[in-house]
Amino acid sequence: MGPLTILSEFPEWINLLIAFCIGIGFGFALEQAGFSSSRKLAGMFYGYDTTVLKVFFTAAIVALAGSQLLSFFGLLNLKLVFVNPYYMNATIIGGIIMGAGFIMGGYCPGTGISALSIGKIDALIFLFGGMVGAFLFAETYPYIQTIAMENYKGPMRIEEWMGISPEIFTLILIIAAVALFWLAEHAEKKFSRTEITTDL
Amino acid sequence: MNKTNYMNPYFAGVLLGLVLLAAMFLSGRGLGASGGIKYTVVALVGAIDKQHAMESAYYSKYFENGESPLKNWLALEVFGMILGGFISGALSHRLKFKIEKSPKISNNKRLLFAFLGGVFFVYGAQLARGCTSGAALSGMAVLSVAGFVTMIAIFGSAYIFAWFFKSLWI
Amino acid sequence: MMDARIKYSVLLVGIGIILAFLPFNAAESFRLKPTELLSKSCSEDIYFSVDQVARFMNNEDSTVQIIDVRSAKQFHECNIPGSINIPFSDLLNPLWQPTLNQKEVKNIFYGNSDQTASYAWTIATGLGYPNNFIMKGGLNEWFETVMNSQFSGEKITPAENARFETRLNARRTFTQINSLPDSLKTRFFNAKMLKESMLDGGCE
Amino acid sequence: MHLYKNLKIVILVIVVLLILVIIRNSDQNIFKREVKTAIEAVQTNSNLITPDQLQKRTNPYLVINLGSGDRQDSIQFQHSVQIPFENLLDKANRQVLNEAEGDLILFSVDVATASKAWVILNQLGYKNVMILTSEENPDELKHKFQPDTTVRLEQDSI
Repeated sequence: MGPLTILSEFPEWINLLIAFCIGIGFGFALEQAGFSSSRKLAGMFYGYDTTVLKVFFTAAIVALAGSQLLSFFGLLNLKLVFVNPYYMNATIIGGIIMGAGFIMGGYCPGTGISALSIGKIDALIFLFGGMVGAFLFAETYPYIQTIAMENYKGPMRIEEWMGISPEIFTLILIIAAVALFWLAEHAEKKFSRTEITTDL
Repeated sequence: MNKTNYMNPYFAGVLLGLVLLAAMFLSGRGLGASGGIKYTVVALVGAIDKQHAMESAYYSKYFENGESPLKNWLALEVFGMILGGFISGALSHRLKFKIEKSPKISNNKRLLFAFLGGVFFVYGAQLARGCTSGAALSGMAVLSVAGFVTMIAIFGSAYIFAWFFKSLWI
Repeated sequence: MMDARIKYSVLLVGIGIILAFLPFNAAESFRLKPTELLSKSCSEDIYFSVDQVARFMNNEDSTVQIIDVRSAKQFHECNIPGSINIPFSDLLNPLWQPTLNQKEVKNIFYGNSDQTASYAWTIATGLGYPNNFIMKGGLNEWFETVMNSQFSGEKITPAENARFETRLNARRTFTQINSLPDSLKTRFFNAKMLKESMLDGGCE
Repeated sequence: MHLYKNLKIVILVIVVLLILVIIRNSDQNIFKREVKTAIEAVQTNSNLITPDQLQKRTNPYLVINLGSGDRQDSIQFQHSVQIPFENLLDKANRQVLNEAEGDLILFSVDVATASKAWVILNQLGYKNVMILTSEENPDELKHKFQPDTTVRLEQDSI
């Protein structure tokens, strides 16, 4: 019955060991997907490579559906799984800033780490910039604290917000994702840039 | 160079989803990456100027329990990521030092924008309390509204900014 | 490439349809098996006497939290000082889950009699929350034993003496706190704020 | 051709999952009802019934005496059966509950036992379970708190 480390009295180091192993899997999956290449990632926004969309949605749906099935079989208590708190203003503003950073740097933090691990120098600089960003945030925190805390909605879940059952919402999400996959593969043909994609 | 192809994206997605599911099942939480960067910074600031770290409204909470900020789930996960990426790169013969960029721009330009991108991305991630992995991906997997809003905001804004930075990539 | 897309699409949609038609919602149901819950319910160890609760209150014992499951109106009239008001109808409110679902302190439920407290106990235990208890007899018993009891008899043993002293102290605190004007009372109760979630996660 | 071979595996996975779901659903020893149904059902005390009301009842019912054998209760009812609380979910007793006609009326000397049994049975999906109680509203405060109007709390103790 999960989550294991919350329900059992494991010592802290086991939890950290699990974190390390999860990290290995995470890094491996990202690299294998091709997320270690900034030009592949940027392809998402110019249409010539839509790997990001495919991997991202498949992964979210597998984890979502998997956790609901584990809960149904009594193996996982979903009430004990962390749900991200929703600070409306901070989430939207932060997301917009992140989008700008994404297209400038070509990475997000996770893919940047994955690219660093195979020796990409631009990823190293990106992560260095990331550290500067985190430092700047900490130093400017007193000035933006109000924005960061505004419109707090708690760990709100989508089914409470929309008033439908989580399983039905999952099905809707899956259908939307399947439609997006179809669209993405058409876009790849339409905006094809063979001079870039053969290079990757 | 004998380079192996990338994995089928859907299969890679299933793999990534299973890793995320394992994190939820084992530790009751999602994945994260920007948090690891933050803890590195917190640890660095703590090592350089402990006084400043203890007084700051932001840093002090990470030093409350007296342990190193790097002895943390997210920090350990990020160390694992580097190893995992390295293993994958080695298996697929992709290990190589290089600057990846469009041939039309100079190395310096690429590195400058990589730096700026990093600054923006992690600053935004701190504000939104998570990045593409911590907030968008893990958030969607637990159906949190924050996850969906983050995902839409990141990708929506990236599509708009993509028009301005077209020359960087194409 | 297209083959792969169709294959994974069929897989995901198939799983999605099964999910959408799952016969019951396990996440909103009891976690314990019926037989487990029944055997816990039969145990006498789930009860604290009013004297024990009076002692917890006097010592401001931080290993327990006393939970009043009556309505907010009744709670305002009088309550055990230091208790938290979680009306029974509000028991499933997500904001209370960090308070109720934790391993650190014992939850002691009380109502006017044993009835609502027993409902609340069974629901909290069934949901898999650890460390739930009931104050046996509820506030009615509290009034009879702690508030109104008089020592009658010739000699008092040391044990009885200690018990009566506990009751006397509890009675005094109970009367004092509940006699406060409403504004002060509210301030006192609001000191017990909602707790932050105990779960870690995200990039925080 | 290749596609159909792949689809076979996918369909196999889905069928296995479906079978597992059906097996899980047929398990009698799990709770399947949403908890909020229990909370809603007791809001108005409509799950309580007094002996008077019971006597006037015309539709069928079965009184379940939750007391254990050695503690014989003085009250006797028509249509009653004794099931000690700890044996409530034994196979034979589940059979009795399943086959009972009409309402199930729970009775115990202490109100706590019947209340706990009520929640368990409600969550197992039994409809029309009621608690027999001699009082209209057993969960009532029978004492009135007498405030001490002379109380002045010192400022520093708040």
